[in-house]
Amino acid sequence: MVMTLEPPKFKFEPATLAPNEYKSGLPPVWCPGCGDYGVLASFLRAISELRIPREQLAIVSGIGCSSRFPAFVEAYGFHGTHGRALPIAAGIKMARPDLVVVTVGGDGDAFSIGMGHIPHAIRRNMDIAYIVMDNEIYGLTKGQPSPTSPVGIEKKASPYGTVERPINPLQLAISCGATWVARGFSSKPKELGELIKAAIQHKGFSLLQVLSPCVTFYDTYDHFKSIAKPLPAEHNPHDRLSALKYAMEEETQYLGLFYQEESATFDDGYAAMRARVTKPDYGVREIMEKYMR
Amino acid sequence: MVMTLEPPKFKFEPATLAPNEYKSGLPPVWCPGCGDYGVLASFLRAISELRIPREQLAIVSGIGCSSRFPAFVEAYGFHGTHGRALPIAAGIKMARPDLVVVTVGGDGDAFSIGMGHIPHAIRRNMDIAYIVMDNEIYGLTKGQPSPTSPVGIEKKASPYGTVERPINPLQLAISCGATWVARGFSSKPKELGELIKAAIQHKGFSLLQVLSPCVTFYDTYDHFKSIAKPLPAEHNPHDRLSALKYAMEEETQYLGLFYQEESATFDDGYAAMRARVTKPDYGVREIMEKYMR
Amino acid sequence: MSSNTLTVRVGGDSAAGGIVTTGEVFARIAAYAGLEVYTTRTIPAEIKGGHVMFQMRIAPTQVWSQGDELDMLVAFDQESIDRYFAMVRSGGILVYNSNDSKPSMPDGITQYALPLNELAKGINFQRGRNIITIGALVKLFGLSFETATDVVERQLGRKKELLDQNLLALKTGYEYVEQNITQTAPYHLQARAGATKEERLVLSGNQALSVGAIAAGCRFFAGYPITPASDIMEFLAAELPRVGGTMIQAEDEMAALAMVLGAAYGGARAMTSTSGPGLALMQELIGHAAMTELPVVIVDVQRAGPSTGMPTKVTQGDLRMSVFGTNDDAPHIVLAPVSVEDNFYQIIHAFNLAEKYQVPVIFLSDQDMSVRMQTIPAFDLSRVKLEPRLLWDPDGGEKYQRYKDTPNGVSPMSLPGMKGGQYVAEGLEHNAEGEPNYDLEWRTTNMEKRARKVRLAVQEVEALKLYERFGDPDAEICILGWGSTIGPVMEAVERAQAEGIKVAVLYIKMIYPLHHALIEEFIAKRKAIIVPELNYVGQLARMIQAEFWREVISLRKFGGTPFKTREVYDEIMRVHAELKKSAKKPVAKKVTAKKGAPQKKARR
Amino acid sequence: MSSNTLTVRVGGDSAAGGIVTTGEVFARIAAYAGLEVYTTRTIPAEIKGGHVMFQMRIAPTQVWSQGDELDMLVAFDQESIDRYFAMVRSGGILVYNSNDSKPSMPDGITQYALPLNELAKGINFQRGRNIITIGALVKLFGLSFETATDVVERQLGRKKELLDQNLLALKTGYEYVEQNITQTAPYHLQARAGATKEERLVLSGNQALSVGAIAAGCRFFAGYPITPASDIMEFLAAELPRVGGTMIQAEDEMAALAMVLGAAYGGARAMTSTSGPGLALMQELIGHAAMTELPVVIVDVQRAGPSTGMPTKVTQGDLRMSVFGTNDDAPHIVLAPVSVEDNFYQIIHAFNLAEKYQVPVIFLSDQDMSVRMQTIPAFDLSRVKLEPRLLWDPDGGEKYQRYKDTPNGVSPMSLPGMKGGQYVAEGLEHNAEGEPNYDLEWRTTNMEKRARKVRLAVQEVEALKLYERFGDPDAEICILGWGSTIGPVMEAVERAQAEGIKVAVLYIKMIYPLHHALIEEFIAKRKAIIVPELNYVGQLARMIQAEFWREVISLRKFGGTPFKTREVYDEIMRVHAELKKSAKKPVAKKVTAKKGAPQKKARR
Ligand SMILES: Cc1ncc(C[n+]2csc(CCOP(=O)(O)OP(=O)(O)O)c2C)c(N)n1
Ligand SMILES: Cc1ncc(C[n+]2csc(CCOP(=O)(O)OP(=O)(O)O)c2C)c(N)n1
Ligand code: SF4
Ligand code: SF4
Ligand SMILES: [Mg+2]
Ligand SMILES: [Mg+2]
Repeated sequence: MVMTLEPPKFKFEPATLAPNEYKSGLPPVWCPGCGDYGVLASFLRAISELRIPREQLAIVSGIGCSSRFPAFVEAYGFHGTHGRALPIAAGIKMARPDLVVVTVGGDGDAFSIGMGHIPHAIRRNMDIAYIVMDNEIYGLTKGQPSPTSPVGIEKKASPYGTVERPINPLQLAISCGATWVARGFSSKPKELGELIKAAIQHKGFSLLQVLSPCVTFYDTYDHFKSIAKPLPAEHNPHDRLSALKYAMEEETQYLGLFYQEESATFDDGYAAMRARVTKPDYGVREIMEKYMR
Repeated sequence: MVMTLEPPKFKFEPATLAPNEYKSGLPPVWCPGCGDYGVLASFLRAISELRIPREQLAIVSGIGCSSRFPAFVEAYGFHGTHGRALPIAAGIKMARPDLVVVTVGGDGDAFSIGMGHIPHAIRRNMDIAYIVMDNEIYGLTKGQPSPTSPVGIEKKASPYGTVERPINPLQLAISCGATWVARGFSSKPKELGELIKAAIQHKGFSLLQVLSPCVTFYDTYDHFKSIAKPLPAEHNPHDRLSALKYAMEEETQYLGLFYQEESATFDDGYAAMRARVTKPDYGVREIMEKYMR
Repeated sequence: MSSNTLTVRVGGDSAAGGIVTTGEVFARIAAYAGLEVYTTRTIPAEIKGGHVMFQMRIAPTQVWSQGDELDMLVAFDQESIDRYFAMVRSGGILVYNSNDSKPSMPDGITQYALPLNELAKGINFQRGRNIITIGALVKLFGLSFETATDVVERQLGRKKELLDQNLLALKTGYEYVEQNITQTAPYHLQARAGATKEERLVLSGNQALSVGAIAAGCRFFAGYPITPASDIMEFLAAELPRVGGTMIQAEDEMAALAMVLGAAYGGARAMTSTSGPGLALMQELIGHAAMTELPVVIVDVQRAGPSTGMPTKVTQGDLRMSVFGTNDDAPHIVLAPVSVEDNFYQIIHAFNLAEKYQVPVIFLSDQDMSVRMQTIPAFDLSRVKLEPRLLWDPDGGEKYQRYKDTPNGVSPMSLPGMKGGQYVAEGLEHNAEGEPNYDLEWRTTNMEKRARKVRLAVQEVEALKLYERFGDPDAEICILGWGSTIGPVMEAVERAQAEGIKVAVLYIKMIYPLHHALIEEFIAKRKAIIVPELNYVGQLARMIQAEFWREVISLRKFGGTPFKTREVYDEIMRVHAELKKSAKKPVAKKVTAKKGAPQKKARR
Repeated sequence: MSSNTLTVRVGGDSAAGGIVTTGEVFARIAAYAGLEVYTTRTIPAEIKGGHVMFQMRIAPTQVWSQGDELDMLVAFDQESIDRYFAMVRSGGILVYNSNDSKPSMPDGITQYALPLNELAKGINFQRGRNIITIGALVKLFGLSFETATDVVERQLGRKKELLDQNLLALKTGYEYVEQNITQTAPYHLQARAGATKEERLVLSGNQALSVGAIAAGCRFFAGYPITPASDIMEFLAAELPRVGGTMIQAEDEMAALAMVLGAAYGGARAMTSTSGPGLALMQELIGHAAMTELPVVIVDVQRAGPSTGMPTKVTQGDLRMSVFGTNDDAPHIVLAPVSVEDNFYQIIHAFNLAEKYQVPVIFLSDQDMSVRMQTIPAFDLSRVKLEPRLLWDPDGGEKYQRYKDTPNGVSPMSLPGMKGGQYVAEGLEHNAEGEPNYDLEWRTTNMEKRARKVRLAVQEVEALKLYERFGDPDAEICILGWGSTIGPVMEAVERAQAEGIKVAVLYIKMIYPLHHALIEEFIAKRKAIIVPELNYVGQLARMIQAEFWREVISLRKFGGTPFKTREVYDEIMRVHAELKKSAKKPVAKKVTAKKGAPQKKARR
């Protein structure tokens, strides 16, 4: 079978698969107890409930423990280079708006080497769900501080404690104009599953930060459990200043949907423009003729 | 003259030089009318008033029309690669905390290819003043949209108008935790000069966005003039939410100091740590001995 | 005038405006009149203002280089006279702005004063000096005023008011010459009979490449602006959505290539374009594309480095980075077109090879051919054949294995959307399923599979004729080259052959992998192999020496400008003379690393 | 036992814990007892859990490779027996966990059961199996229990409670052997007389490099974590502030190198370290450092690619990227150490050359030598000489010109703070003052100046003895290599010479520029040149063939593990046999691009 100029048009039927049937069969390589197991379980449940056909789903990651994620799901996957998950996902989405595109990865991949791509994914409002498994550490490279590590963290790469303050990913995303921003916790699988569902369903770019402890290099289970709290009921996720306020809070790590807004996606805008300018019977010949003397 | 292991210790005396005496003698290559002339003039005045010795000043830039800036000032300069001005400046500052380090460049250099470095410069609170000459366009490459271009801008690279929304650099900086954030306008040289002075004097990372029109590829003089207004007197630059509120405003581009806070710089923290761990009579021999069987 | 080609240079300060427009519009007028045109220009280091020049060569039949001497110099200011006067041939012409300069000419040069500032003032159109000049040139060249009017309308007709001013300026210049310069048209070039009826294009290499990309089925482009590649992005910004495609300006080069990888994974024929500094940033992802076996096309319009270097000047110095720039051995293909026209056909090959072999293809254009406007024959669209990507057959019954080993190394690919075709594009070493796996068997299988594909791609050199061969097949002297230097080489060889000195020429378009048999056979019996190229160390020369163990004469130029015909011609003559002296010994100098300095003759 | 070196491998699942600790602690015990140790290990692809092995070779005199066969296998589980049993030499020993596996051994292998799980349970210390094993090994090797106790205290003594448990475990293992294994110590290695009094270090290549950097005056380091380079960063994080320096973890590799450029500009001796993917990302800035003539050191601990590849496995495949990876011709220096010890001395040279010639120096270590723990002689600090940077003399009276041309191309540099020394470090082509300038004279001057510096740096090969030469100088067979393959080569050559087969060896440490005379002279009269290296295409082999036009035998291995002594030895023997057969003809195969597949023998 060979491809013609453009990828074939696919028709997708809602799937009826149990979460387990979305497992790839490759057992995760994570350490026993790693938070990422919880994220994976919630994710499998979410896509099962959303009835996403396995072949319609594309999961893109960078490099890191968490970025091994795509291999464990029976879906199309892309294990990219460190920090480039978002633009790879954007390329897939632009070429194939018919797909459900999810980007996954760690805090280092996202907020250190990949930081430059986040404000741009946000301002384009690409219809991509980005799940960042934030363990506040570099897991795969064995425990260096990440941009979300607390100030003063003592690791081999910072034996006397760090001087840099952590970034606040939610605040950053909200003030860059993200249209969907939330925080989950790998130890709250039910809530997390719902957030993942909502992130995928949101039309536009969604950033879901998941507290997902690294038991091996920075075990924050107890800490996260003690500071994680659902967002108060009175918080209105359409109120940006309220979202910012709760995001700023550092003593408490609020869980839930911080902010949401409906806004045209890149696809919406670009497709509309394309529809406007596409000409019938226009092709290479016509383009060439413009340069005919 | 050769260097010993470490750069010599310098003693700097306050200079008594007129703004003109800080000119390098190389005439700027900018188009007549370019906003960057105004920034340069204000800058020369500011450093003259601050009495910074020419040899104590290091000006670092990336690539772009605005990034040609260092060549026009009689100071130490570094014309880096596109987008890397901030980490180069950080390297200079860390190696030489005795210097006054200023980073300059354009909106493309800063917020497109250089975006990944901004939140990190901010969270380290390096004592660097960053002056971004924002013309909402790529000048040097002849007029492509930049991350601050308004949505719908029609340029050769976006003949049917862009779909992406602009980023808001001030909001981004404030929510990343920047300790000094302001906006100036090249056509308000007096105010701009004062802001530049304050940016340099601020201990920590300061971001100064300067509206600086590109007359050749995107002449926004009239537009900027019509929407630029000083921040209202009641704004308290120590009030972060107020700063965010005024930064969010897009119809009006407020000018002045949005936010300021005193906070330990990277140098403060690192130097204190270094002082704590430095041991007398400690050197290679002692390090090696740890590995002696 | 006896010569059948004319070289005209227009120089001035770009701040004063319009030098390039003058050149381009006049070139078009000549083209519309049925003549062949070849242009070059410098771009000032300054952002606006600064000296610029535009040169065009005009002839009844296609020209291949910028020419050596000037037949005519049109100087908007004294600086242009100072810079270029020495290049005007004896018997040539100087047209100067008599409101700016007062040249005192030596014998043998005809000069024409044009009081440009006054004429512009007279029609109350200060910025009209360039169009006035065009009017004057049209008359001096005996071209039709109607054609000129026509072109000005097409090129500058966007705003009615401005158009009227421009037409008036054109007339002013034309009439000034008519009334004040009594000599008849000094340069009257007669178009070939029927020439105006041929389908011919006036365009630049970047434009030819862009049209070719669309013809090649490119429907996704992500890029980041950089001189001299930006106008590919800009071209595609306008045209891709019109044919249903997508162009996006990314936040940097890494994002651009990452997007292209994603799009290729999704099934699109996808491309990015950049120049040296951008290609350097892309190396990590190029290796990733090689590892994941994704078909992507990466255009590098080479500009002089190192580092930021001289962005508006030409180099052929990215050859080695293109071949060797990734970490560890990541096989991929490197192609290079030789001319404006060739950009069209070669970029189609680039896409086809990328898709057929599922590899990244780096496409090495250069600043010279990218910006140069030229007349060329209309593209033969019947020659466009699209090589499709080998897709997995979901009905084959087998469990899908993305990286299944095959005799030619190419594995059928599934596309998202195909049921059962799920896999992970994997940058780690992997097994046939794409699962991370470092076992020695898989490692060996995959390293060989990836290398085999690229090795086999060599067969395309013959299948697609990825080379040009001309000159005398039996010559003792040969020239082996790549890229845009072919133009001056063609002319120099013609000149030499006219004097009875035989030269054989081979230009290769697949730079990596090299077609050994083709080159071996070509150089086998030569007494001298000249390898001309625009870089400091002689990158192709060294590669040829490395692979064939034949000493070559590395003719290098690294100042940022293309070869002149004369420079190549002189080298041929020098080699010829030496050959005659030492009748038997082959004439060559080995380019050794020790002696990294370029040979004297290349230091121009 | 007759052999005077012993090779012991410990295998198990890393999730079960402690395999690497077992190895490292035992290696240290041996070292403390005055023996020489050489270790290797694999790192699992899994993050935690997954099979790992640790191998050590122990001898009274320094050993140079990991060895071929195993004298002893310590298997924590059945998988380890399955994987490695075939490697145990006849007459060797298997120690196995009798609570996990029940091997049925062939003749000629002695086996010792250790009921590890039970023993651990017995002392109520589940995770103590590794220390129990160490205790058992100490007894089996006839090492002193006191030394063992001492080492355990030093290595694992952080927490009192845990230490007590560990000491109990040690005793448990020791006594189990004492009581249950009646044979006397099967391997008793006698340390050389006075050995324990010599100053010897136990450390890895990355550690040696880090100590060397500090000795070289490095006071600024910026890095980004990447396997297997991260521990250089971590080492310097601990030590640099203690000596008044600065280490910062940057946000990515581009930022890391950018910071290093800034620090070097400010006057610091500055370094970064990374591995393949990171070096790919740094290429643009490497070109910038070459253009601005900044002294920086860039360490690349090579790991198997392409792309993410096999991060925990070795390659020597970044040679070409290191030399050719920048856009256009950007001359710089590439160095490579050959051993753990050599990392110390060569990194000092790297800093000195960077400072002396004001160029970026790429330093190519590799995964194998970077993680391997080894006993080596204490560093001779009296050999450390620091080459200072040539600074501008502010009292010289001249206006400062940063890029002033000089006979050797090196221009005196000013540092911020020096009055009158202001200049711009300029990535555009420039004049002597550093002002952007594309004029042909400046272009020519500067291209040659930058190239000249690097060309002249070749002289350092002799001045600093940047090579190793050994074996028989008159041998017909020679080995020309680079990097960590020197270990197995030394041993293979010794073995061959012991059998009367002469081999000459040259290891070069300056990979670029190449010292032509040295190599030329070395290979001139040989009948066979073997170039062993750990990559797919034979990168050094091709470079040698390219420069010297001599066919070489490219002995390649690209599976991610170092050469075994036997693999090199076998090749020597094969070549020797062929030489004998075809008495006169030189034995060689040219590595051609056409035939990119590795030779069979390298496919291990
Ligand atoms: C270009 C490049 N630089 C560095 C690395 C090494 N590296 C791999 S994963 C990683 C960080 C992992 O941290 P994070 O993204 O937080 O993921 P986690 O392992 O914690 O889930 C790094 C630095 C790399 N693979 N590529
Ligand atoms: C790696 C790399 N990519 C692209 C470029 C081309 N380039 C030079 S300047 C520039 C953008 C300039 O825009 P901005 O930073 O806003 O500066 P301005 O010219 O508007 O002052 C670009 C894309 C480059 N020099 N290097
Ligand atoms: S190292 Fe940490 S993040 Fe990685 S798999 Fe283990 S627990 Fe998870
Ligand atoms: S192009 Fe625009 S930004 Fe650049 S110098 Fe001219 S006016 Fe200024
Ligand atoms: Mg993490
Ligand atoms: Mg700009």
